Amino acid sequence: GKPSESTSTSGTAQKASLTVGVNFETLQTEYWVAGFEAIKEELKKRDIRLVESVADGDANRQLQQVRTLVTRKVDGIILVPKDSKTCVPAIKSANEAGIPVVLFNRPASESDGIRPVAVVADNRKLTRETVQFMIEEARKTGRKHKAMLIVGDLGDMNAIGRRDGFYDAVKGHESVVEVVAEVPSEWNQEKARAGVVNALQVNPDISFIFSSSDFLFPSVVAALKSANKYHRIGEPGHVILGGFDGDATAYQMLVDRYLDATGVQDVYFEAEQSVQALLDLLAKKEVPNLIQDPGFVIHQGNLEEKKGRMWGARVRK
Amino acid sequence: MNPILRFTKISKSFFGVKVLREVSFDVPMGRTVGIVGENGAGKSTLMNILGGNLAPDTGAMAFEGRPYAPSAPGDAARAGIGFVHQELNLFPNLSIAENLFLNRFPRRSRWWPVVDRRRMLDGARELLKEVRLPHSPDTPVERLSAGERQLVEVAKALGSNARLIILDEPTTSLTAFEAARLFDIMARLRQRDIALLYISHNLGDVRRLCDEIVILRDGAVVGQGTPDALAVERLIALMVGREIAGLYPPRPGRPGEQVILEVSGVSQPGVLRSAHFELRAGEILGVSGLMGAGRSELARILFGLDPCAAGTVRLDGRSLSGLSPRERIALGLAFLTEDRRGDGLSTEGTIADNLTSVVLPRLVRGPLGWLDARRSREGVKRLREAVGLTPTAADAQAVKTLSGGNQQKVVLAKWLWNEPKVFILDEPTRGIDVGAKYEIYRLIGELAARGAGVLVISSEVEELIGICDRILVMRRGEIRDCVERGEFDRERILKSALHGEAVP
Amino acid sequence: MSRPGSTRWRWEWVLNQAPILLFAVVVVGFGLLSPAFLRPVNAMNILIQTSSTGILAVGMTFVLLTAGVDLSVGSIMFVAAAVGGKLAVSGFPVAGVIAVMAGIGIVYGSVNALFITRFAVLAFVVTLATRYFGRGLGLRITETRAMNLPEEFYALGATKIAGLPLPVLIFGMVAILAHVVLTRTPFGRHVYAVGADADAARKAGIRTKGVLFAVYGICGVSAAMAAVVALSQAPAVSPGFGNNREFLAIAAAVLGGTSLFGGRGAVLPGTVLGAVLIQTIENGLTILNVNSYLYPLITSGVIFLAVLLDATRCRILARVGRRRIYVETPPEDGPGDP
Amino acid sequence: MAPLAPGFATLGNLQTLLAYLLPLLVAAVGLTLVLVIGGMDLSVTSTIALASVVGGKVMSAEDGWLAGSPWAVPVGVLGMLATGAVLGAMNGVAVAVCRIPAFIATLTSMMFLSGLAIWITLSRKIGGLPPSFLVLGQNLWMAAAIAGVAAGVAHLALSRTVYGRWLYAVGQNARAAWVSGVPVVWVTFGTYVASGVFAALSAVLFTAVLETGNPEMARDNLLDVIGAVVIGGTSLFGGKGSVAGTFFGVVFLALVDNSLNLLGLTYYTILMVKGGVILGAALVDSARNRFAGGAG
Ligand SMILES: Nc1ncnc2c1ncn2[C@@H]1O[C@H](COP(=O)(O)OP(=O)(O)OP(=O)(O)O)[C@@H](O)[C@H]1O
Ligand SMILES: Nc1ncnc2c1ncn2[C@@H]1O[C@H](COP(=O)(O)OP(=O)(O)OP(=O)(O)O)[C@@H](O)[C@H]1O
Ligand SMILES: [Mg+2]
Ligand SMILES: [Mg+2]
Repeated sequence: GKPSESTSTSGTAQKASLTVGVNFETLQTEYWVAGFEAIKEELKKRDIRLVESVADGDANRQLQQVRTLVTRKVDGIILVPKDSKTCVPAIKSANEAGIPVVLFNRPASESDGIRPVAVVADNRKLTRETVQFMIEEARKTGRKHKAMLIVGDLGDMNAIGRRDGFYDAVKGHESVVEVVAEVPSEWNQEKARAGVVNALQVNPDISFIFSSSDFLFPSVVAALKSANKYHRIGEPGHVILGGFDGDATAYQMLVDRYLDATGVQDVYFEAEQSVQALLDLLAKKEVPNLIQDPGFVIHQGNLEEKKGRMWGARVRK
Repeated sequence: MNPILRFTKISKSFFGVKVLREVSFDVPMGRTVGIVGENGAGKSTLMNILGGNLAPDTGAMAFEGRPYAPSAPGDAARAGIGFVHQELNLFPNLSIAENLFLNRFPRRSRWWPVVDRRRMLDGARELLKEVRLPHSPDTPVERLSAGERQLVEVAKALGSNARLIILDEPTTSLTAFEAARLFDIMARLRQRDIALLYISHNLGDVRRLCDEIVILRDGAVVGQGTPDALAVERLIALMVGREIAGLYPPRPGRPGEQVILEVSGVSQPGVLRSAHFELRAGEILGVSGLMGAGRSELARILFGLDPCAAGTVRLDGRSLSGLSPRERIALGLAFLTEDRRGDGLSTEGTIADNLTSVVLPRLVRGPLGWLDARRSREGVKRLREAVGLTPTAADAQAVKTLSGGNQQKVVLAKWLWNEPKVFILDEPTRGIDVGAKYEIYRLIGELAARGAGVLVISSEVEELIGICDRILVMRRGEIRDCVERGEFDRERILKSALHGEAVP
Repeated sequence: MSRPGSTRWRWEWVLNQAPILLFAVVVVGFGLLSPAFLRPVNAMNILIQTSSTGILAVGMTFVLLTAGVDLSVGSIMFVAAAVGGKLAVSGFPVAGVIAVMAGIGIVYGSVNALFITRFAVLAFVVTLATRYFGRGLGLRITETRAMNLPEEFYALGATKIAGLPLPVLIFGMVAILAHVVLTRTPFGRHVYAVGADADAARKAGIRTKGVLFAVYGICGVSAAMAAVVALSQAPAVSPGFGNNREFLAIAAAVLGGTSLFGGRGAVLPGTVLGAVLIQTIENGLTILNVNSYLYPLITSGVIFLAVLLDATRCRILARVGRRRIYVETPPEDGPGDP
Repeated sequence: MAPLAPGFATLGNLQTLLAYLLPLLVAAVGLTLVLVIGGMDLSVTSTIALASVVGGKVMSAEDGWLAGSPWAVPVGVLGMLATGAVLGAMNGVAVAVCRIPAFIATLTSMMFLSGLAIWITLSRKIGGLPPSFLVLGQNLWMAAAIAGVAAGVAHLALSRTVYGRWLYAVGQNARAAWVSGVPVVWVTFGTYVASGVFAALSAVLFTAVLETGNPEMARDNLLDVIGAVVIGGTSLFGGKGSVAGTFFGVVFLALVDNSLNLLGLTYYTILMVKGGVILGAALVDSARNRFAGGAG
C-alpha cells in the first residue's frame, strides 16, 4: 500500500507508535542531505515512523506540503523552513491541529500566537568565529593580506548571515586583511569558479579566501590551481582558506593541510535535539524556545579532537 | 498510347464531407490535361493525393503502368512527379537556389554531405534563365513578389526531372506577359514529352493549352473531352451546372461627378513617382501594369500600410496623411490585399473570426466591449451569401481548410459589411472560378452604383476592360497612361505597360 | 539587391555588423573602467567560462530553429554528470566516461524526440516532463549526494592544445561544426525549412520527423558535452548541477538573433556572440568588484540595451531592404523589365 | 492515483490545495492572455516578487510606510496592483513599441525585477503584515472568490468581448489584424499591462497566504505557470487558448503535486513520477486529438 513510508521496525509485531513528518526546503546541497540523513537515523533509533517531503525551494509548495502532513495527521513535524517568515502560516496550521513543530537549523520569526521551537546554529556568529581564526592565522604571517569573499544566493538567509559574519570579523582588522573582491555565486559551482578566476585575475595577490559554503570548494580549488596558487599550509604562496558547513570536501582538505578552518554546524547534535524536543513537546514537557547548536570552528589545531562531530568526516566514504 | 497516370475511383472525404467521388481518368504520356471546376470542386485535393500530401479514402493510382501509392510527398518527387502548389510552397527564409534544390541538394561527394554550392548556384542560374527571372540565385525568397515566387515554383518543378508536372493555378499572380512566358515553358516541356496537369480558372487558357479537359463538379468527373468538343460556354455549364449569360454583368448606373478620392503628388523614393489621379463616386477605376510595376505599392500607400514621403491623399476632402489603416477604415476606406496569407487572413482562425475582423468595433453592445453574438452571426450569414461562399463550410471551420478560391472570397467579404466609400481591390479575382468572378464583378458594380469609388488592380487586362470606367497604366512606379472607357484597347494598355516591347 | 560601393550598401553593412559593434562597445566600456579587463588572458578566461553554456546554447539553437524548445537540457546535463561522475569515481578512464556521457545525451535527446515526433506531443510539454524526470533520476543516481571527481577531470580542463585550453577548443569546434552543418549541409538547410513551415517542408519532400529527431538528438549530445566541459571546470557534481541552465542557453541563442518562432538564426556569430556577451558582462562586473546586489540589474540592463538596439536595427534594415521598383538614375535592368 | 492517497478527499486537503493553486491560477490566467497574442511574459514571477515586496513595504507593522494606519491595507493592495500595471506597461512598451521579441524583453525584465526586489529589501523578508490583510490568506473562500472573479473576468473578456477577438486576431496573424484595423499596438500593450496586473493580484494572494512580503516569492514557479498554461491547450505560437483550459492545467499540476505529497514518496521519486504523469497526460491528449480527428 504505502511503499515509501520507511518504517524503522524490522519486525511487524511491535507497531510503531509515532509518525513524524519531515519537511525540507531543499536537498540541493550536501549539508541538507547530511541533516536529513541524521534526522532519519535519529528517528530510526527511537523507532519512529517517518513521512518525508521536499519543497524544492518553493515557499508556497512548502506550505502545501506541511498542511498535507497535517491532513495526514502526523504526530509531529520537523521542518527546515524556506525562511524565517514564510513558514509562519505553516506552523500556525500545524499548531491549530495540535501538532508540534520543531524547526531544524533555521529559526522562525516570533509572531502572534506561535512559539516554534528551533534548533539552530547562529550562522553569523559561527562565521565570525571562523573568519576571526583565519585573521589570526593571517596576522601570524606578519604581512597584509588581500581578501576575497564568495557570497551565496542573495535570497538565502543563511548566505546573508554568513556574509554579515564575515564583515563583522573583518571590521577593525583592516591592517591585516583588506577585502578586495566579493564574488556572488548564487550557490552555483560554475559561477563560483568563474568569479574566483576573474577576481584572481585583477588581484593576483589575493591570499585570503572565505567561501560561504564548503560545497563551493571544488570550484575554488580548481580556480586556485589554474592560477597556480593552491599550496599547503606552511608552503610559500599558501592562500588562507576558510569555509562554512564542514562537509566531506572540507574534511579532506583539512586532512591534506590545504584548508585553514571551517565553521561546522553540528548536524548530529541538531538532529538529536530536534527529535528530542519534539518528543518532549508531545510529552507536554517544558522545552526552551531556542536550542543553540554552538557549532565549532575546526582547524588544524583541533582536527583530531573534533572530527568525530564533523559530519563531513563521517559521511565520507 | 499508354497513359502515364491513371486515377481509378479515387474518393476522399474530410470529416464526413465528401470532397472527391470515385474520380477516374487517364493522363496520356506527354500530353497536357486541364482540370477545371468551381472553387471547392476538389481539384487541389485530387492533386494533393497525387502528390502524396493526402491519402485517398478509397481508389488507386497507377503511374507509368505500375501501382502508385505515395505515403509522403517525397515519394511523389522520387517517382517523377513535380508539383507547383496553389498556395506557394516556398521558404521565405531560404535563398532562391536553396528553395530550388531543397530536396535534392548536390553534394560534394557521397561521403561528404556538404552542399556543392557551385553546382547548386549554376543549376539555379540555369533554371532562373529558363523562367526568365533576372535575380541572383542567392536572393532570399522573402524579397520576391508574389508573381516572382510563382515563377520560382515553376522553376523548381522544371528542375526536378519530373515526367509529370502538376500546375495548380500557376498564373494567379502573373500578368499576361509572365503568363505568356509560362506558356512558352509549358510548350517546351511538351516537346520534351513531359505530361502536364494544368488547373486554372481561365478557361480560355485551358482550352488553348490542353489536349484534353476534365471537368469536376462537387468532387465528381462530370465531363471530359478535347478543347474542340468543349466550347467555353459548354465548360461553364458543366462546371456550374447551369448556363451563365456572359462573363461580365451589365453595369447599373454611371459614375457621378463628385470626386471622392483625390491623390496628388504621392511619392516614395524608389517605389512611387508622383502619382496623380482622382476617383469619383460611383466610378470603377482600373490599374494595369506589369508585375512589379508598383500597383500594389500604390494601393498600400493609399491605405497607410507603407510609408509615403510626399504628396497628399484626400478622402471626401479630408487629408489622410499620418492616419493609420484603422483610422482610414473608420473614414470609409477598404483594402483587399493581394497577399492573402500574409495580410489578408488569419488562416488558423475560423471563417467567422475572419469575416468579423474588420467590423468588430461595430458589434459592441454596451460600454464593456460586449460582443453582440446574434448580430455577428447574422452578419456572417449575410456576407457568406453575398460572396457565395461554399455552404458546406461551417462558420466555425478554420479558414486554412477552405479551398483557395473560397479563401479569397472570405478576404473580400470581410470588407463588405462596412459599406466602404472607397474600396481598393488588389487582384480581387485571384483564384476565383468563373461563376464566382461574375458574382464579384456584380458586387463591385453594386458598390459603385451605391456611390462608392472602386479602385481595381488586376493583372488580367480583359477583366479591367470588362468592368472599369477608366484604366490607369503603371510602369516602374509611375502612372504612364490613362485610358477612358470607349478607348479601351488591349494593345494600347499593354504597350504602355511594356514601353514599346512586343505585345504577347 | 544594392551593389557594393553605394552609400546604401555601406549602411546595410554597418547595420548588419551592429551586434559585433555593440559587443565591441561593451568591451571598450569595461576596458576603460578597468584595464585588467583588456588583458589577453582575460579574454581567454571569458571564453573558457563561456564554453559550457556556449555549447549548450549551440545545441539549443538547432532546436529553436525548428520552432521547438528543449527545457530538459539542464536535466540531461545532470543525469550525464551523475552517471559519468559515478563511473569516474569508480576508476573508469576519462575517455570512457566522456563517451558514456555523450551516449546518455543521445539517448535522452532521442527519448524527447520520440515523444515529439512519433506521438506528436508539444516539445514544450515533453521536455518539461523529462526535465522533472531527469532531475529525479539524477538525484536518485547520486543519492542526492555531492560527488567530487578525480584529478583527471581537473587536468582535462587545464589541458592546452596549441595554446588553447581544451574547453575553448571543444567550444570552438562544436560551434564551427554546427555552423557548417547548419549553413552548408542539406540537413542544415532542412532544419531552417522545417522551422519556417513544417507543413510546407513536408510537402517539399523533406523528412520532417527525421529532421526533428536529429535536432533533439543533437541538443542532447550538446547538453552532455556542456556537462563534460562544466565538470572539467569545477570537478564536482552537486545536486543542483545544471539546474535552470536552459534559460541561459535560450537567452544566449535569442540574444544572438535566433527566433523562437523558428527558421531564423545562426550559430556564428549569433548564438556564440550572445553567449560570450552574457559572460563578458558577468566577467566585467567581477573585475570591477561591483556590489553583488547590482549584478542582475546591470546584466539585464546591458542585455536589454543590446536587444533594443538589435530590434531598432532590424526595423531600419527592413526599411532599407524594402524593394525598389526603380532606381533614381534608371539602369538597364529594372526588375520589371525582362 | 488520487484515491490511493490517504487523506486526499478531505476538506482540509481541499483547503491546502486551494491555498496552493489560487495564486498560481491568477498568474497563469494573466499569462494565458499574453500567450494568446503570441507573446511571452517570463517576468510574471518576478513581478509577483516585486509587488509582494511593495505590499510588505507599505503595510508591514514593523517598518512599513503606513504601519498601523487604517489606510495601510487598501493603499498596500492598490500599490501592489499599480506596481504590476507599471511593470506590465514597461514590458508592453518594450514589446509593442520597441518591437523587441517578447521572450528576450521579458527575460531581461525577469532578471532586473527579481534583482531589484532583492536589492531594495537587502535580502530581508518582510513580516508583520496587518491581520486584516492576512484574512485573505486565511479565509480561503475569500481568496477563492477573488481568484474566481479574476479568472471569470478574463474568461468573459476573452470569449465574449471585442477585446478577446482582437487578442486572437493579433495572435493568429498580427499583420492581417493590422490591415483589418485592429489596434495591434494597443492590444499588445494592454495585454502586457493586464498580465502585470494579474501577476500583482497573484502577489496579493501569495503574500496573504504566506504572510510575508518576500523578494523571492514564486521564484521557482515560472515553469509551473507556463507549463500549466500550455498543458491547458494554449499555444506558445499564439492565437489559441482559453482560460478554462488554463484552469484545468493549473488544477492538473497542483493535483499531481498534492497527491504525490500525500503518497509520501521520496523526493526523487516524486520528481520522476511527476514527469511521467505529465507526459502520460499529454500522450492521452494527443491520442484523443488524433482519433477524434480534430473535428472541432
Ligand atoms: N484539410 C481539410 N479539412 C477540411 N476540408 C477540407 C480540407 N482540405 C480541403 N477541404 C475541402 O475540400 C473541398 C475541396 O477543396 P479543394 O482545395 O480541392 O478545391 P479546389 O477545387 O482546388 O478549389 P479552388 O479552385 O478554390 O482552389 C473544399 O470544400 C475544402 O473546403
Ligand atoms: N524586394 C522586396 N523586399 C521586400 N518586399 C517585397 C519585395 N518585393 C516585393 N515585395 C512585397 O511583395 C508584395 C508583392 O509584390 P508586388 O506588389 O510587387 O507584386 P505585383 O503585384 O505583381 O506587382 P505590382 O507592384 O505591380 O502590383 C508587395 O507587398 C511588396 O511590398
Ligand atoms: Mg485549389
Ligand atoms: Mg500587385
